[in-house]
Amino acid sequence: MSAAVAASGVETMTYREALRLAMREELERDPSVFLMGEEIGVFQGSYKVTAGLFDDFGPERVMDTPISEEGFVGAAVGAAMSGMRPVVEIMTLNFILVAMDQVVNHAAKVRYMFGGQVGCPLVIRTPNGAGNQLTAQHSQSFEGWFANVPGLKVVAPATPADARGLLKSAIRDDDPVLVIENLQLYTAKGEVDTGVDGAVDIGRAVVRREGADLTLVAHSYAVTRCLAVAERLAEEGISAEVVDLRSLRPLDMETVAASVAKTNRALCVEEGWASYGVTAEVAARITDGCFDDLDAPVGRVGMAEVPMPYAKTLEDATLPHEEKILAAAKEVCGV
Amino acid sequence: MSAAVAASGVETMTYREALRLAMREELERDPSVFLMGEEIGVFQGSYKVTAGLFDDFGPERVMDTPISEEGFVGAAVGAAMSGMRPVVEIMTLNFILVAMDQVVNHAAKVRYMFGGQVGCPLVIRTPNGAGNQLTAQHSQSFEGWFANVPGLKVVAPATPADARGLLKSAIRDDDPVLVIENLQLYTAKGEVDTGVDGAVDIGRAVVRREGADLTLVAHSYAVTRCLAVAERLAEEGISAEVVDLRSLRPLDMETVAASVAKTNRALCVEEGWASYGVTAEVAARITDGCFDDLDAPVGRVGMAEVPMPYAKTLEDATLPHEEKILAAAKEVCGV
Amino acid sequence: MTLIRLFEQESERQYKRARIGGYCHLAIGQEAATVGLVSAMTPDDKLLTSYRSHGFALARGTSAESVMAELFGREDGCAAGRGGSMHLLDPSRGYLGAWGIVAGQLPIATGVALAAVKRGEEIAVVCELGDGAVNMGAWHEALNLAAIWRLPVVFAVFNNGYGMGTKVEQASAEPEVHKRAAAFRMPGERVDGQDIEAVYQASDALLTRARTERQPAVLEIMTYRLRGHSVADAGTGYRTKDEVAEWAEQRDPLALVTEKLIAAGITTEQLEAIEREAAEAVERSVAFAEASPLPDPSTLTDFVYGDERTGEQFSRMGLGSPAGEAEIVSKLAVAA
Amino acid sequence: MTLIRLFEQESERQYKRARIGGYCHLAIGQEAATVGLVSAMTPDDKLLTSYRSHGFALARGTSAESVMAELFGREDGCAAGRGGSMHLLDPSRGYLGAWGIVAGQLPIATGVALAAVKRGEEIAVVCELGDGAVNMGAWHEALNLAAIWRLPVVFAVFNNGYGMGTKVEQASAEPEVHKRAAAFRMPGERVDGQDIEAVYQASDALLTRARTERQPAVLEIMTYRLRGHSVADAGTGYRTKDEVAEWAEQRDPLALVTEKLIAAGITTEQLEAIEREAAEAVERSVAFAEASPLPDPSTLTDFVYGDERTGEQFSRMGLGSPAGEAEIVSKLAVAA
Ligand SMILES: Cc1ncc(C[n+]2csc(CCOP(=O)(O)OP(=O)(O)O)c2C)c(N)n1
Ligand SMILES: Cc1ncc(C[n+]2csc(CCOP(=O)(O)OP(=O)(O)O)c2C)c(N)n1
Ligand SMILES: [Mg+2]
Ligand SMILES: [Mg+2]
Repeated sequence: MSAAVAASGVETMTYREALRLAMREELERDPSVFLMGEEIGVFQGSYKVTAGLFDDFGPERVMDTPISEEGFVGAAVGAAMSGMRPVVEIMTLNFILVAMDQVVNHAAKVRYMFGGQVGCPLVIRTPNGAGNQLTAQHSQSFEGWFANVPGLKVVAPATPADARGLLKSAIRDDDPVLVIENLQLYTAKGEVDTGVDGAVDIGRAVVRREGADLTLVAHSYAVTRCLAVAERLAEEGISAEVVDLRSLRPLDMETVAASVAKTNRALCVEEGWASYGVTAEVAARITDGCFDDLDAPVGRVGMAEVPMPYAKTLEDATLPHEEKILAAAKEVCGV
Repeated sequence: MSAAVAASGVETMTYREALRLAMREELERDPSVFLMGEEIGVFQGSYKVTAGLFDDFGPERVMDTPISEEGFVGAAVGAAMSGMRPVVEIMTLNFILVAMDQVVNHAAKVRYMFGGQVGCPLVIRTPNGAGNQLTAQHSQSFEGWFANVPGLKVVAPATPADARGLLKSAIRDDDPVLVIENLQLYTAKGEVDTGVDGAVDIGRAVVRREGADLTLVAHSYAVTRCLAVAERLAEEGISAEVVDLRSLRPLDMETVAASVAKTNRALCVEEGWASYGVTAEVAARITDGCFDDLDAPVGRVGMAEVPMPYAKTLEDATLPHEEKILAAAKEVCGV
Repeated sequence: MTLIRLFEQESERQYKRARIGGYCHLAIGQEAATVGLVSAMTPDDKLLTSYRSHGFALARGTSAESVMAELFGREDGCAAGRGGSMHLLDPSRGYLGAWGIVAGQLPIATGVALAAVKRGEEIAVVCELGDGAVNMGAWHEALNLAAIWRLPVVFAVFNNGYGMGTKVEQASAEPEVHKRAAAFRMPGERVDGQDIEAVYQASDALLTRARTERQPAVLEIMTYRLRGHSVADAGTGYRTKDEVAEWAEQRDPLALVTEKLIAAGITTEQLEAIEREAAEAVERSVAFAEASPLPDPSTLTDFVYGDERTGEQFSRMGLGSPAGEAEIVSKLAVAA
Repeated sequence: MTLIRLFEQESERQYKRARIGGYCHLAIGQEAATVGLVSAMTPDDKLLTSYRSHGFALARGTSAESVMAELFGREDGCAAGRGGSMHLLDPSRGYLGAWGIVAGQLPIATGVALAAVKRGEEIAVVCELGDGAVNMGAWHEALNLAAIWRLPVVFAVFNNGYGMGTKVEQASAEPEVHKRAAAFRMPGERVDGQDIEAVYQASDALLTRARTERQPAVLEIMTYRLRGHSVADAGTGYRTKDEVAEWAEQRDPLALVTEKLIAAGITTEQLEAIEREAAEAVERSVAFAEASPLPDPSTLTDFVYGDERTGEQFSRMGLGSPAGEAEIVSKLAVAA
């Protein structure tokens, strides 16, 4: 780190490092914060997101758990009800299925069902996504299910700065927040201003790239795909705006609608299956909120609707690759 | 049962009785069919759907299980992989959350991930819905989550005839099928032709009422609400067509689109939370498939986006009551 | 115990009068188990239970008024009318709630104990569950966590012989449920739940070890529900009349404790006074509940979220939202 | 055992050459446990395992060719290239699959046994799992069901000391895992997994009881993985070099069995022949896998559904479907 960089505070770091920084900063700031999860301590994290934290904060603040997602997510709910701020890592989103009852029937209900007398300031962070031949049981993105549940908030950062900023906000939030990370993004690099607190408000989408002809709406790794597609569209004379949702519940429709009002066309992209996925909600709302602005139906792209196959040829055909997005974008633009 | 009725074969029965009839007929037809679930035997079913079957078919065909949804849904997957046809009752949809991993990570994946060598002809039947002051942990309708999963099929009958017919088709299907029943519908009456086999094809929506000005699209109990609303709209001079989806995955968009092409307006209704719910997908597809036909944005109505409260006043305010649907229908019609 | 018995009987009546709705699970027959266990708790100890909860709230000292008002779904209910019979609570008395998903409260209780340990509080957490709940995976995961982390939780299994219509022996491969504690190298004991003194003593011993040694444990309390599973169940399809009659006549905890008290010298006047007081409390509770307002629909979105920034967070969501929901979303913005 | 060892070593090499992708969990060090257990199975017995699966397929007689082709993601793989390393299977040999969710295969194995019982088949089901899996709720629910329904399942816990980087003692409140069987009144035994004869004998006894008496059981097989958790893990961050060296030098199952065979009179020539044959089989498997075609993208939607009516069922879904998906949906229609 050069002196100049240190002075301005802006550093280039990976998404993974940014998450780690957020946890480090929050562990230091608030003694009620602690981390829980499988292999996050001695093993330094299955995807090394928590690397170094166990050594620095010790086993009380960085708790290794047995393989018992239902048990320790529930334990985190109880700790959160008691005023602690647990940050739980689920190794990948796929494994949250065994803890679904604790998330949906318990964490999301605590405050309401008990008449507002107890809260549940719980964070669950977990990566979704596919692309490393991890196959059917390890390549899913069903974050939209949680966005369907009142009582939960769901954020999905697409950049290192947002990874740090949204995780910080999630930890400070008094309600249960799911932070959806992404396996492909862990190594993505970006600028993070370590000189400032950097918390990013939950519920605010952001325009990542300005454009005039078409709005690409996405979250998480799909934003990266859309930015690349926007470059290629530019080569073909189509100016695409890219909106990064950042938060799925709440969903910032104002930013999306403002963009579509300008471009009159929209394509929604996600890593998961599109049917009954996140893009369904976004597309439905765009069409409602921007009915008179739209020059064409809102397009949608997601992962092919199959359980993820292993063979590289098939996995490639399943992922929402740039080619597919590009083709869909052109279709929406009528070219 | 009068002689005349017996001859024609058409009987009036409840939705509950129709489900029971389907199970009885399938148990008789195919020795590989058996039922599993909590309290479905000696207790005659928590909602009495299986009443009498234990007495007639015995404990091998009608198996009472401990409270272990994850365990017995998984056992059903194993039995189905071995060529049996288990029909599992989950007491209410809310409790499937503890068995989610077996449904989504296992049942839905078996055939694909093993290269087509083993199938999983499993049926899970379970009621969704609310309205009896059962509160936050017992009043949910998240069937759309399953409709998001390739490998699963999801049906949701709205009438006794469909309850029998779709359950029969589900039991005979070689793939895992979720049959979403509904607590309010159990006592609903309708005609069932017991003189014919009565299986209803999966993947076919049906027009329940013809109309010219507006299409109401719904599934399960929301269809009943929509039919009542259509009556009231008629009084006000609005002719509403009601489409009963019957199946969520696959989704019969052709029938929906044909209706909207005629009426040029659509309102989608569901019992669950609308944001990221079933209506999101249906509305998004209508707007895409019928873009040039639509005279107004597609409307959506669901349960208010709160965990279900206990107090009758609040529960009433939460349910997608006719008043709300009526108001939304008028809005879509611009009156 | 008398208060609980009379309160439950009144609940049954009010349910039939449709003043109480939803599911309503009575604990008639289980009063000694409930009171014996709760009496062993200190004021700082925490309690989590299943949906069969009325007795726990009363035993912990929550007023009959606020419990009855909750059953009536009123604003002055202990859960502000949002929870109903299955979701009572009283944080001021450490009652962290009654829960409706079988065994769902177990991991949560473990976490409550974890938080206490992290803060160095010397308390015990009591987690009640039914005999049916011991076959859920959550039981296994929660007990294992409690054991490896040495968390001060006493898992109190109310073995009333049945989970709905299913006998313990049918559902649990180890019907002597307390023996399952051994799978976690945890002490497990069984006690006669109709004997309030025995329950108190066993509870006291285990709770003390929990507080002082952080030793989790299982206490299996043998009891019986004299009514059906819930008010909707007659409770006759799966057990014999004789069986119920035998428990009612020979093992009614209220009769048993009365006998003991008489033997110990309590007078008929004193007994009558207790009964009268309890009856009056129950009567007052109904009057209170009736007088308490029904929650106003305008408060529907209160408590969905608690963070003060929620309003701002949701303020941009309204656009294009499902019909009827735009309104809700904007109210969410205001409520939080 | 030699075949498995050489196959695993080759897999490691091929993974580093990027011919194999995804997660790849090697069982080097666990060969005696694998072979001893599988040898006790009859042809009709069924087998379900975790993702650490290569050895099981080979031990069950599945050809090295079709296993290597699966790891390469080829059309001739035992799961047609759709499953990869974690999802091998061979229904013709009763291998009902390797599964990737920890403990997910346990309830399923129970159901396989249930189906056999319903059909009156006298078979046993072997369900392998790791020591880490015994803390999942699915363990508890599956064992309880197997016990109350008397299902012929032997739960074979491969206790290799670690679940990823977590020691058994850290994760399981009862580190002598077989003792957990008692919570279900089920027999539980522990055996030295580096001693192939001991494993065979213990397995044979329990599998026989399963077949003849429908007696489920837990067999804890003490073993060690000499490599990391998966090829991506060096396996050094959480255990000492000395520990690994000690197992490698003194408890390598291959060395131990070789010693025994030599003592029993096997000649060096015979041993070399075994080794040569295995090496050739592995070599052939790589050649076979390389020659096998990659699945064609046009087959992407094969096997999502199997019912022949699926095509008709999905034929009306295409309209208004997400971009790119209309195509998939119409192919689904054709594929089924
Ligand atoms: C996961 C789940 N499955 C099923 C139910 C429905 N259910 C409610 S109470 C109950 C029986 C519980 O029996 P037990 O644990 O013995 O408690 P008791 O009612 O006897 O007090 C069942 C099956 C539920 N609430 N949660
Ligand atoms: C429910 C679930 N949680 C976490 C994981 C990630 N994971 C894969 S293997 C593993 C360790 C399992 O250890 P063990 O059961 O001892 O088996 P071993 O790898 O030692 O053979 C973990 C945590 C998973 N696959 N499923
Ligand atoms: Mg009970
Ligand atoms: Mg292990």
